[in-house]
Amino acid sequence: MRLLEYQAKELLAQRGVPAPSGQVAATPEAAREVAARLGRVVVKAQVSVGGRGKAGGIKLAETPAEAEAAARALLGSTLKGLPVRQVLVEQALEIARELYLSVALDRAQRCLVLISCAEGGVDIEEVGRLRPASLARIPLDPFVGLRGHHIRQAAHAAHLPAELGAAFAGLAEGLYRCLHECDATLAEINPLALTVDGRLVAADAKIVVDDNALYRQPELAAWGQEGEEPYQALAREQGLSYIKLTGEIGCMVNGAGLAMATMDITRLYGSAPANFADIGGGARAERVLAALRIILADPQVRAVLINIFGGITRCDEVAEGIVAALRELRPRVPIVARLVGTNQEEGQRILGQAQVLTAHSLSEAARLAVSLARPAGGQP
Amino acid sequence: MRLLEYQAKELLAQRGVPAPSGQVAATPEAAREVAARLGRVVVKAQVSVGGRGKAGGIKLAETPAEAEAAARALLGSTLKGLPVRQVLVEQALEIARELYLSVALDRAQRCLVLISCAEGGVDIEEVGRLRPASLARIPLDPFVGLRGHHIRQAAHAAHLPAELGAAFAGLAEGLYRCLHECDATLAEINPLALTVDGRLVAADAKIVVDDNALYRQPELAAWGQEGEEPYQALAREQGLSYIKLTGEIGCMVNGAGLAMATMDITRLYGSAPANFADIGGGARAERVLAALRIILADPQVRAVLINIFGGITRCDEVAEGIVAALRELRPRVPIVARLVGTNQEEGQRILGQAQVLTAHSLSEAARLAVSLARPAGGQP
Amino acid sequence: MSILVDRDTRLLVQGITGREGAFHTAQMLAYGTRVVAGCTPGKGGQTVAGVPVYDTVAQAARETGANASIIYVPARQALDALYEAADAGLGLIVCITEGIPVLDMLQAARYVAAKGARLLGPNGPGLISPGRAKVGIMPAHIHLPGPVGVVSRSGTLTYEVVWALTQRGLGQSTCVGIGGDPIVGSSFVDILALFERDAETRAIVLIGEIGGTDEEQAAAFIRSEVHKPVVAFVAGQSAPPDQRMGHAGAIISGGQGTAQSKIEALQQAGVRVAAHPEQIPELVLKS
Amino acid sequence: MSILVDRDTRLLVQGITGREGAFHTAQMLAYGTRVVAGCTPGKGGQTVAGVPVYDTVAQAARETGANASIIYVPARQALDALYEAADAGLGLIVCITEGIPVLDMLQAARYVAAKGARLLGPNGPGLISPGRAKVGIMPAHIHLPGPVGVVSRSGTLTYEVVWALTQRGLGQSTCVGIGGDPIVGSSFVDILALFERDAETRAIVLIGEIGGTDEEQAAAFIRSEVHKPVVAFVAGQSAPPDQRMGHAGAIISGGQGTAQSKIEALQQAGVRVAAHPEQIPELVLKS
Repeated sequence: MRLLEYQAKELLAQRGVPAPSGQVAATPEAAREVAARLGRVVVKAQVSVGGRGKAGGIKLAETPAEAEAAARALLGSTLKGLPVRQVLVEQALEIARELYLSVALDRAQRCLVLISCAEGGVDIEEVGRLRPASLARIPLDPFVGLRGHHIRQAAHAAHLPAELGAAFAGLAEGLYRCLHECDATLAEINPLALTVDGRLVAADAKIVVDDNALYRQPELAAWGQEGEEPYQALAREQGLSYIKLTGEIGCMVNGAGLAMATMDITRLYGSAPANFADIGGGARAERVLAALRIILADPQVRAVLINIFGGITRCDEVAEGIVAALRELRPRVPIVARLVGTNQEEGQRILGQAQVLTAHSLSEAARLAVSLARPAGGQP
Repeated sequence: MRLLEYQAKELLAQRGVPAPSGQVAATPEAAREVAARLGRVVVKAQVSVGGRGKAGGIKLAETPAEAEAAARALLGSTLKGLPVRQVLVEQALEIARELYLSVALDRAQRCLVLISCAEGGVDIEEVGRLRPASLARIPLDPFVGLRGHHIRQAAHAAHLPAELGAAFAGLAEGLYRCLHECDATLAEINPLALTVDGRLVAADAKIVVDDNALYRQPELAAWGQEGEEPYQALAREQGLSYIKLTGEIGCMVNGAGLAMATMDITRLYGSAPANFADIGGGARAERVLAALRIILADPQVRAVLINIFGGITRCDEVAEGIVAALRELRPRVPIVARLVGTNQEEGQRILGQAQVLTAHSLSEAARLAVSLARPAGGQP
Repeated sequence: MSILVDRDTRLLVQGITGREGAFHTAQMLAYGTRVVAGCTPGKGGQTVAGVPVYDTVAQAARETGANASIIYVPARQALDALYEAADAGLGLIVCITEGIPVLDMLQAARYVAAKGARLLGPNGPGLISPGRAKVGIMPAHIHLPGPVGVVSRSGTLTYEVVWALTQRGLGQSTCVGIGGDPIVGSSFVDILALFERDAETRAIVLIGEIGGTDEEQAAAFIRSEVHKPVVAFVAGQSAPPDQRMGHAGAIISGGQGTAQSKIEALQQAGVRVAAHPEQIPELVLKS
Repeated sequence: MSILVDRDTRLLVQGITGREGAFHTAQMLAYGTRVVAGCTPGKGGQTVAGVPVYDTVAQAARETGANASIIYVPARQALDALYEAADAGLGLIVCITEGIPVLDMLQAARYVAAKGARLLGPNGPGLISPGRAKVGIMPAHIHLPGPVGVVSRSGTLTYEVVWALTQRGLGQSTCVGIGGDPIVGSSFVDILALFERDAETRAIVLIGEIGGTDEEQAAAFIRSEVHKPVVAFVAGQSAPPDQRMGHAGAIISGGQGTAQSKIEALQQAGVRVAAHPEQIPELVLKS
């Protein structure tokens, strides 16, 4: 779960990492009031996605009136597909230099790494690919954690002026502590601004929280649910893993890997998945019904492809759920189901009676669903 | 540094380890008042040494008058060579069974171990030698620390009734936390009383604090200085390592190992050391003077043996200190010095002028000191 | 031969009295796995499907000679279960549990490795050496003894592939799930090395997915160290970036971990990459 | 040959700008040791006795090819210095610092070992291979190249013994101080194993003291693994129980760690135990 910029900055500030003076605003008027207090400001759309600047989501405002206008333009708009519900109004910084600092998970090395770079405000992955020598990736032992010498190495790589050593150390420690205390897998300050008056300030911040740890981070979990769409809330409550995509084949599968493979095969046959949906292991009829309710609510869906490999999951249970969904939701699009494994005969019998289209193999099912999604005789 | 029982119990109680109701008292009257509140009590001499019970340092008192009498007998007395300045007056427990539980440093395994035993109130080292299978020694990883499964293993070894599992776990966690937070190398509850009404209570407790960590344990360091003799305070202030022993040869040496070897050789020649004294590396004249002041203040000293192997320590500096001591302290006993290493000629010259006896080898010096300590022509 | 488990495996089940633990204990016993002990704190002295339950893994291992463990405990207790298994000196630890926080797993994986134990998972289906031992949650009947080693990051997708192999008469030496989390105990490379050394395994099927660089490392390893034919499939070609596809580890982030990158790396290492799972048996037969 | 250090040792000094660090750097250089770098945070760019100073050990090691470190930093900074040296991949770490808390050392010793580095100390004088390299604080002139390996828990007592050996013409291959703390990086056994393998070392002198069981473990190891003659001395026969004799590790506790127990164990392993330090050369000559 990626936090919004203002949330990340709030968590960092609580741990001694300075951010520019600022406040979040949900209306143009509120943005104006904040700007009246702060002077020259930047107005930043609060959406959890990168590249906001290039997409027009960050605006400089010299006066409160300009800030209000900027907020009015952003609020209610859509940025990279995401609705802008809040803006962060922040005092504009006088920046001398931009650096980069983060603590991130390194899956291959199985540890956290402290990453620092003398170039900030850039795509650090790109810097890593193009100029790997220009950034320091310092592995941190999971038991020993962040120590003074790691911070000194990071400062060296960032070409930090010696007199800022103590400020930088406090900031790195706050960043690391924030990652740990928030169960994050990434805590990033980019750019880390070195201002003309010699301060280090987090100009932008990004925190990605480990979904698996949300059970012990109730406050962050609540933040995550604030902007949730109704279908997302339903999926969460039912323990479904659902992600909306842009294609036309609604997919319902048990298991994440199989769900991806099922999505992929719709592309192989010339279409595209409308969603990722994993109903998990041992799903009962109720969860199947909820999944289909969410999938069918997407107006872009033109056919549904169900792929179940029964192990703990029982095919007859899934079939019952599908039949219940047909009865309750009366879908306007065709449904193709392929059920294999535990109780597959019983499942197929139930579906046959309900006149659901069935197939024996995944490719057969996918081909059928894709062909049904097309208007008769034409391309989609 | 070994804490007093009441100090150990106080630290443990702060971390949820229950001790009997009680209070420390410095006068018989105070002991009587505590007993009046608690009923049947035990009165326990507070000296940091084991085997107090057998030495008569623990007395049962049925009435406040008895408690006062017990305290009067103990306070001001000497137990195993240590003065009794305080007694702990505690409600007497009705004990069903006694167990043993500790967290201790295991030097050979380089880790802490959780030790538990179904026999309590015993010498656990002896149990370990005689019946090693009857106790559990559970190694704890320095980074992972104490976990639930360690505690369950300990409970199993102690034959703990299942219904006390949660209480035992809380107690073990408190004990472990106490060791860590107090920088102790031993935190022991012996006996751990299982009372007839089904509670677990620390009947006695022992905490040994790591002297090297006292710099970050200011409260514990202050406790340690409370009962200090003046010579101990002087040694501490001067950075000297001094321990009073019972023999007659005062020893002053640089380096702990060499100091022990010097002590040992006095025994080899038929006498015994009056003290251990290590003046450390690079000692200046002032520290030498302080060391001799402490050594010569001991009335049992009949000769002083100085053994210096100069490396960082300069023999001429030590010689200056000896000469200053002679001038200031006017010792009534002979001093034999053996100085080797850095600036040894200059040191020997200085001592020669001051008419201090010198020797070239350790054995020669020791033999001379021992012979001088004896009354002319007789045995000591 | 097979890798990691066989008829000599003496299995201990952590969390044996739970719903999942009890169910799969019965299933594993039915398959012929030697389940010798179970552990659930506070339930020592009970039995589950005839298997004795102990309060601690140490005691269970001491009294039954268990040499491997499978963990079914909930995510909140999984870290301690991993430490307990490692402390008891078990050589193989299979962690089925899904949902363990990453920061916990960083420590557990480090600790288990330092103790010299091999960890599979977490968040995997376990492993099976068909006809010999099943240490996991996969449906047994889809497997067939034979020469193909299978290693995968996912569960049901593996069943799909195994079932396709079995239907074409291609049996399996061992099928190993390494788990779908970002931090797992064993990597593709670890398991490939075992298959390469295993005389019975004559071909290897690798089932990857988006996220991380494990497939890319596998490709580099295959190029230099694996002489047996390898067929692969990588799921997630149609997955968008920065979205977690069910598995905690299945996420393209910072442009890293795309299916395309993995497929290219594998192909450059001489691996035949299937376009869809059902194509795998054909590629195995061709190789 | 010699053990641990020789003319190829490229030494880095942690805490080089401190009083002790600077003094001993000059001494070690004068002896011929190749001191290639120093490290003191915030003092990067300076030089001490011509040796370049760096802010971090990692940078120093990278730029100078240092392969060993000696630590002179105060006790409060020693834990971090140990971690830093281990993280930089140095193979030998010699910690002179006295007064490091035991709970810190438990973690540091574990970490350094896991990184595959060898740690000597803390709270020791370091080591010297006479005529080749001195990595420590011992007075150089008392040493003589030769066939006797010396290993000891103390400082000045070792000088006493070495001086006695040198005066009798018995030179030393390497003299190693393992340190006087309860938790040290290398044990007697570790160093005995190196001396046993070292062709140049023909006899071994072991200098023990009260506290712990390191001498007892050494005795067991000598009995089964050491074929060279060993002469020993154990200090502290007149020490009382439960009192720390200067060294944090020199304490008889719970009846364990007495000189008598150690002497008996060594004698039973065939070791000649000297009655006092000056007797050692005679026993070495006899053996």
